[in-house]
Amino acid sequence: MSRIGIFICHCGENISATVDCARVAEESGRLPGVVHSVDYKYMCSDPGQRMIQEAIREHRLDGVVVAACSPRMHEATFRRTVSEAGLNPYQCEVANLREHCSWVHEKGESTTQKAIDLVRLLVEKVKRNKPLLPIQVPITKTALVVGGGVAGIQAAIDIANAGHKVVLVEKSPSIGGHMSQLSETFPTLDCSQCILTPRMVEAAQHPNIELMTYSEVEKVEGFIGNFKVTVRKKARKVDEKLCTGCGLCTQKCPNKKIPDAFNEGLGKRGAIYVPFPQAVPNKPVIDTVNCTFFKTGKCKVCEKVCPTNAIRFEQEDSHVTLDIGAIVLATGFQLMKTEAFPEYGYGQHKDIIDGMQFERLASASGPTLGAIQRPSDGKEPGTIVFIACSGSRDRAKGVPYCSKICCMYTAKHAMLYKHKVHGGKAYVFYMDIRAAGKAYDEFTRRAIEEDEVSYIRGRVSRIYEEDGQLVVKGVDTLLGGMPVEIKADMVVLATAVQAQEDSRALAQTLHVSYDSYGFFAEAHPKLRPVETNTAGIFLAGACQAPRDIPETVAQASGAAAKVAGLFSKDELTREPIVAVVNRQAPPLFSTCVGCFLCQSACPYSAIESEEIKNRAGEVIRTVARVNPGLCQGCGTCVATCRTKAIDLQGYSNEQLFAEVMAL
Amino acid sequence: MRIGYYPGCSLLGSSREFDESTRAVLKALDVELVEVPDWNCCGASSAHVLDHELSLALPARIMALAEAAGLDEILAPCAACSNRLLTARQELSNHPEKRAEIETAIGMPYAGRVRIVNVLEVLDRLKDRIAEKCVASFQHSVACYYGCLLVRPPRVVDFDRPEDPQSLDRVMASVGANPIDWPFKTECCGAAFSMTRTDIVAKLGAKILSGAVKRGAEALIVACPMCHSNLDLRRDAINAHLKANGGQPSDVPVLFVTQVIGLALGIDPKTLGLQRHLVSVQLPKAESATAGTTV
Amino acid sequence: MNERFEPKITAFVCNWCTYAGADLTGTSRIKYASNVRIIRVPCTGRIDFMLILKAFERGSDGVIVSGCHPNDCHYTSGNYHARRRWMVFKEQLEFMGVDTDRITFSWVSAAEGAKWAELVNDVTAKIRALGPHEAFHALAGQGIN
Amino acid sequence: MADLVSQAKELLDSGAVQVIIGYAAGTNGTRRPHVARSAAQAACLVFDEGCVQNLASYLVKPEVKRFGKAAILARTATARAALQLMAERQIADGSVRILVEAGDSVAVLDSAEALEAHLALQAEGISAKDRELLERLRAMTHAERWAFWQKELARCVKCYACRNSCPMCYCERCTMDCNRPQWVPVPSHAVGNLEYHTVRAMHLAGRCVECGECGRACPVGIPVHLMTFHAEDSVRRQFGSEAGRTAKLDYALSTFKPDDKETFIR
Amino acid sequence: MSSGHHIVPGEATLIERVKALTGVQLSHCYQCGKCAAGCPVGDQMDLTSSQIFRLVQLGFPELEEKALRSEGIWLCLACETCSTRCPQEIEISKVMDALRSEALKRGLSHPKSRDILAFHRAFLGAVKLAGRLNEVGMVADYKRRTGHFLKDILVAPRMFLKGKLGLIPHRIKDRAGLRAIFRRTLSKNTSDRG
Repeated sequence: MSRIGIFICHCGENISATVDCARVAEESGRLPGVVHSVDYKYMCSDPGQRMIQEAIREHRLDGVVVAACSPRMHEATFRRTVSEAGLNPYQCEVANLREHCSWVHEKGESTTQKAIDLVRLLVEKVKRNKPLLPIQVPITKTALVVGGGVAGIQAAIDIANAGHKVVLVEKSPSIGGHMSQLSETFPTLDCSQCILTPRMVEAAQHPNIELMTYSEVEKVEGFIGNFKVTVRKKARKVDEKLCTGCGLCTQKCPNKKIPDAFNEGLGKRGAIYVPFPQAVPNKPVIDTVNCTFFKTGKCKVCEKVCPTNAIRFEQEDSHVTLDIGAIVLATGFQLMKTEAFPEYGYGQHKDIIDGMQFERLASASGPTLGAIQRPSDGKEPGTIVFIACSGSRDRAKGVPYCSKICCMYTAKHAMLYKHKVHGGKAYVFYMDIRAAGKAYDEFTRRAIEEDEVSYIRGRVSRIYEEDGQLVVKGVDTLLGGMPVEIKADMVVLATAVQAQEDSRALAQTLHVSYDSYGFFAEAHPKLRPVETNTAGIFLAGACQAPRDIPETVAQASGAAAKVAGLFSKDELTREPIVAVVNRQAPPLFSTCVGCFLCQSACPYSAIESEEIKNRAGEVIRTVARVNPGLCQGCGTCVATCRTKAIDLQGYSNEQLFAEVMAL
Repeated sequence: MRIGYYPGCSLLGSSREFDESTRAVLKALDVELVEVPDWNCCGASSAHVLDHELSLALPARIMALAEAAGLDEILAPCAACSNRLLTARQELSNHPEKRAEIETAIGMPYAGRVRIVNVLEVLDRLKDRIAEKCVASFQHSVACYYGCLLVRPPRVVDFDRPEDPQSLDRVMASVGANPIDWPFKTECCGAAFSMTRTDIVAKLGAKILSGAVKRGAEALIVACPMCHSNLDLRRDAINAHLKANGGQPSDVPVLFVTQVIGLALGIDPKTLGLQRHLVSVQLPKAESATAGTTV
Repeated sequence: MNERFEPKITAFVCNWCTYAGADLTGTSRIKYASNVRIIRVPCTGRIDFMLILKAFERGSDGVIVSGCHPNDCHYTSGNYHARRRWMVFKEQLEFMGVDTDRITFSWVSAAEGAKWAELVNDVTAKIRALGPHEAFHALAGQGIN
Repeated sequence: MADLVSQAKELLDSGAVQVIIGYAAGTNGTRRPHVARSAAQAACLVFDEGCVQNLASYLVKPEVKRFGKAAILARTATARAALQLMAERQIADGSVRILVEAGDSVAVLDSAEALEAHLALQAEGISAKDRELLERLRAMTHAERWAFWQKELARCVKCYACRNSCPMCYCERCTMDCNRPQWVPVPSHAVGNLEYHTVRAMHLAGRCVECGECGRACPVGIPVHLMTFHAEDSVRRQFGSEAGRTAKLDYALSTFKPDDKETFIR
Repeated sequence: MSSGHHIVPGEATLIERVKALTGVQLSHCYQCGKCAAGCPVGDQMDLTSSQIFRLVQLGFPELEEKALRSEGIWLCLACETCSTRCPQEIEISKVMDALRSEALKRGLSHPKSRDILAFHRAFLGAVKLAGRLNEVGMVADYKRRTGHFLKDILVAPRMFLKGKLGLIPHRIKDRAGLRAIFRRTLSKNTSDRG
C-alpha cells in the first residue's frame, strides 16, 4: 500500500480565492493510499518546502503530490525538495491548480470539485511512479572541427585553449580557406594573410590540436558525447614525416601548365605542389590527375630531386576512426561561377572574372604580384566595372537571398583598383548598398567620396565583346531607368555566396538539417544560432549562411564556448524521461516481437536492434533497443507498439492508465 | 518522314522564297510536308497587342485543324508564327478553363496534342542526311542571326539557349560554312515596326548588320521572315542610317537557312528564290571565304 | 427540476504546446468552462488511442486531443504521427458507430492561450448540446454478459 | 492440379524444403490444412477452389519453424501475408518457398522480389459479398451501425479465435493478455468487446492482408473481418499504401507526410 | 465571353488589374532596371519599363494614368529580352500587352501610338476579311488609316517585280467561322473602333 502525501498550496490568494483549498486537502486525504494531506499559504516558500520534507520523514511517504502552480513553473523546485528529504525526485508530481483551475474559473463548487479531481488523477499516477535515476552519458572530450578556414581555425584554437583535444579536418592540402586567398580585408584594408597566417601556425603548433589536412569526413555514427567518426586521409603521395618542405620537387616538376585552383585559375602550378607559400602544413601533394608519371608511367623527377626520399607514388588513401564528443561544422561557402551568367557570356570572356579572382589579382602573393592586369592580355585595365548582386537577390538564378558580403568587398575592390591604377575609372553597378556594420558604411562612402568610384544604381543586362573591350549595357535607375553603356577593359562580378557543392551530402552523413539552399540549419534562428537540431553538433561561419570575417570568427568562438561547456563535465546528465523496451523472464526475454514498426516512427533514430543470445551464443531472438543517449522521450514509439513492449519512463502506460481510470 | 506544315502569311507574300526553299529542301531530304488544311493567320505580332483572347483563338484554330487532320507535329518556318503557336499552346495547356472558352470561340475541339517545331529543329534532326546529300559545301563566313522569337521567351519556346544560341551555327557548320562568333545573334531587329517605325528598324538593323560585317561575315543567315525583311527589304533605310552615323553601308546578303542548305544540296538558286532578295546574293569565291573569317 | 447538464470533458494535451498554452490562458486570466480535466503527456505522439476509449468508459462525455501545430512539434514529428493515427482511429470509430463528434482534435500552441479557452468553451457547449454519452456509458453499466 | 504432388515431392526430396504447408481433403468435401514433411505425406496434397484458408499463420509458429525451410500453398492473401511478414522481419526473405497457382501446376516463388512481381498482377482480395456488406454498413447512420455492432459483439465470447487465425497476429504476448495495466478486461464484457475489436482493427490497419480468416474462424459467426477490412481500406484510401505488397517496411502508421489531411483538426 | 478582361475602370487599382489580366504580380519588381538596360528601344522610350512599373506599383491614379499615357508601352517590341533576363522572372511583355489594352479601354493611348495601332488594326482587319494576311491590302488599309501614302513608294514596286507582293488576297474557305472567332473574342472597345 502506497504512502502518499498531498500538499495544497494557496499561492497567497491566487488559488484559495476561487478554490476551497482546505476542502481539497480534506477530501484528497480520504483517497486510498493517502496518509497525509495539508494545505498551506506558500508551498514554494522555505517553510513550505520544509513542511514537505518533514512530512516525508515523519510519515515515511513514498509519493508526493504538490497541488500548486503549473509544473512548468515549480516541478523542478519540488522535485529537488523531495529528493533532499531522501525521496526519489520522480516520486513527486505537481497538480496545476493555479493556471489550469483557480485563475481560469469562477469561485464555486465546480472549481473546487475540479481541483479535487486534478489532485486525485495525480495521486493515482504517483502511486505508479517508479524511482528514476537521471541518465548519465559519458563524454569523450575530443572535438572534431570540420573545415580549416578561419571559422574552423578559430573554433579549434578556442576549444584547444579551453584544454580539450581537437581534431581539425580540412579537405584541401592546407588550412586557411577562402580568407587565405583574400588580398586586403574590409573595412580596415589590412592584409588578410598577415592576420590569418599567425593563426594558422598557432593552430598547427597547438599541443591540443591535431591537423588532418587533405582529409574528408566519410561516416558519422553515435550521438552527443559519443560520436564515432571515420575520416578518409587522401594520399598525398608524399611521406609527411620525411618531407622537410624544402620545395625542390615543386620547382623541378616539369609539368607547370596546370591551372592553379588557389589562384582561381589565374596562375599555373606544377603537378606536385604546395597550394601557396604560407601553406600549413607546408608539405606538397601530387595531383595524380595531371602528374606525368601517373598518366604515362614516366618522369619521377620529383622522386629524383627529393633530398629526403619522401615521394611515395604507391601511397593509398587511408581511413582513420575517431572517438569524438562534439562536432563543429565550419565548411564554409563557394562563389557562384561566372558560367552561370548567359547574359554575361557564360563565363567565356577571359576578362569577366569573379570577386575571388580579383582578390588573387590584387594580392601581393598572387599571380601578378598584386598588379591589376586583365587575364586576356595582361594589360592594365583603364576602365573597370564591378557588378554587385551578380546572381544574388536573383530568383531566376535560384538565389533570392542577399549574399551579404558583396557590397563591402566590391567597395574594397574598387578602392584597391583606384589605389593601384592611378587615373583608372571604376564603376560599380548596384541595387542597394548594404553596409550595416561597424565602420562599414563609412567605408563604402569613402570609396565613393574619396576614391571617386562611380556608383550606378541599376543592374547590367548584357555584356559583350567589341574591339577587344567589353561593352557593358546597364541602366541608371536614379536617372529614370536611362540606359547606360560602358566600354570596359575588365568586369568583376560579385557573384553570389552559395553553400558548398557537397553540403547536403555532408548534412545527411551527420544527420543535421539544412535549408533549401543547402546551408546548414541552426536549432533556433535567434536563440540557438550556433547549435544544430542534432545534439552535440555546432555551426560556425558561412556554412550556415553568408557571413563576413568578424561574424564568422564571433560565431566560431560561440560554437567553441558551447563545446567547452559540454566538455566541462565528465558525464552529461539527461532527464530519465526516455523509452525502454521491457525485459521478461526467459524464455520470453521481452514481449517485443522485433517487428521494428517503431523504428521508422522514431524522430531520433534512437531505436536499434539487439540480439538476445543464449549461453551458447546463438541468437534466440532479435528485439528493439532504445538508445537512451538519443531518445528524447516523445513516446511516439510507445503508442505505435502493439505489444506494449516499449514504455516511456515518467509517462508509462500504467501511470497514464491510472490517471484516466481515476477520471 | 511526314510532318505537318504551316507556312503562315508572309511565306505567301514578302517571304515566299522562305516557303519555296523550305519545300524544296525538305523534298530533297525526303520529308513529306502536309499543309494544314484551310489554315488561317496566327495573328502574329498584332493580335496580342489588341486582344489577348484573339491571340489565343487564332493559333488555336490552326492547331485544332491540324489535330483534325491527324497531324501530331506542325513545322512553322516563320519564327513569329511558331512563337505565337507555342505561346497559345502553353497558355491553353496551363489553363484548361481557358481552353474550354477558346474551343467555343473557334467552334471546334482542341485537345492540345499537336507539337510545334521550327525549321532549325527539323534541320537539326536531319543533319546526318544533309551531310550525306551535301554536294557543294557552303564555304563562307556567315553570321547566324536568330532574332528574338526563336529562343525567347525560354520558358515558352524552350529551344536552344536564350543567349548565344548554337543550333543554327551547327546546321551551318554541317554544310561547310564558318559561323562567326558575334554578340548580336539574338538582338532584336525591330520586328513589327518594319512599316510603322522604319527609323527604329533602320537603327537596330544597322547595329546588327555592321556588327556582322565587322566580324567578317559574308552573309547573314536567318530563319525568320520578319528578320529577313527588316534586314533585306529595309536595307536602303539601314544603309542610310549607317551613312548618317559615320558607319559603312553594306551589301552583305541575307539568306534564309533553307536557301543555304538548298545550295549545299545542289538545288538551283531560282527554285530557292534567291533572285527575290532586294540585296542581291553575291558571295566571294569559296577559297577566299576562309580569308574573311578572321575577326 | 431540470438542472443544466454539465458534461465531463477530458483533455489529452502535449506538454510543450497546448499544456503551455493552457498555462498562458491562466496567466492571462481568461475564464473558461470548468468542465475540462487535463491529462498531461509529453507529446501527442505518445497518446495511445486506448486512452481515449478508456476516458469514455470512465464517463467522459467529450474528449479533447491537442498538441503542437505542424512543424512546431518539440520532437519534430510526433504530432505528424499522431495525426495519421487519428485519421485512421476516427474512421474506425465511425465504422463501429461510435459518435466521433465527441472527440475534438486541435492544435493549440504555447502562445494561443485565448484559443485554448475558446476551444474548451466550444467543446463544452457542443457536448452539452449532444447530451450525456449514454450509448457508451450504458455499455459500461452492463458488466459481464 | 495434376503436377502439384510431383512438384511437392520434388521439393521435399531435393531438400529444397523440409516441410510443405498445404491442404488435404477433409470430411465431406471440405479442405483442411495439411503439413507434409515427406514425399509420402505430400501424396495427399490438394490445391483447388475449396482451399480458401490462409495458411500463412503457420509460417510464424515456432513448432513449424522448427522443421526447417518451408514451402506454402498460397492464394493472393497468403502471398501478401508472407510478404508483410518479411517486411516485419518475422520470416527471412528466401527462407520460404511460396507456391502459387499457375495453370494446372504451381509456380515456385523463392524471393521477396519474385513475390512482389507476382502480387503486382493480383487484384486486392475482398470478395464481392464482403464488399457489398461493407458498403451496406457504411451507408448506415451512426446509430444504425452502433446498433448493428452492439448486436453482433454481444455474442462475442472472447475466445480469440479471430486473433489466433490471423497471420499478422503473431505477437507472443498480445496486448489483450497484458495486465499491467489491464487495458481490456479479460471477461467478455460489453465495453471490453468493443475495445478488443477496436484494438484488433487498429493493430491491423495498414497490416491486414484481407484474407478474412478471422471471420471464418469466428465460432459465433460475427463478421469480425469487416472491421479489419475497413481499417485496411481506410489506410489505403488515406495514405495510398497497402499491406503485403512489398518486403520493404512501409507501414502507414509509423510514417507521415507533412501535408497529410488536416481538415478534421481545429 | 473571355475571363478577366472586363474589369470596370476604378473598380481596382491598375496593379490589381494587371494581375487579373496576366497573372503577373508587379509588386515583385524591385526596380533593378535590368529590363530597361537591355531593351533595344529603351533609349527611344519616354518612360522605360522599370519606370512604368514604378508608376503602377504605387497605385496612385494620377501615376497610373501617366504610365498608361506613355509612348513607351507602344514602343515595346515584345522581343522578350527583358523577361528573359529579369531576375524576378516577371513576364514583362505580357504586362505591356495588358497596359496597352487598358490604355485603349480608357482612351489614354499616346498620340504617337496612332500609327502603330493603325497598323495592328489594318493587320487584323485584313485577317478578319480573308482569314490570311494579304500584305498589299493590309498596307493599303494602313495607308488609308494613317495617310502615309508615300511611305514605301520606293520599295513596293521592286517588291512587286521580285514577286513578293501578291495582289490577289488569299482567302480561306471557312471565312464565316473566322469572323465568328473575331466576334466572339475581340473586346468591343478595342480594334473594332476606327
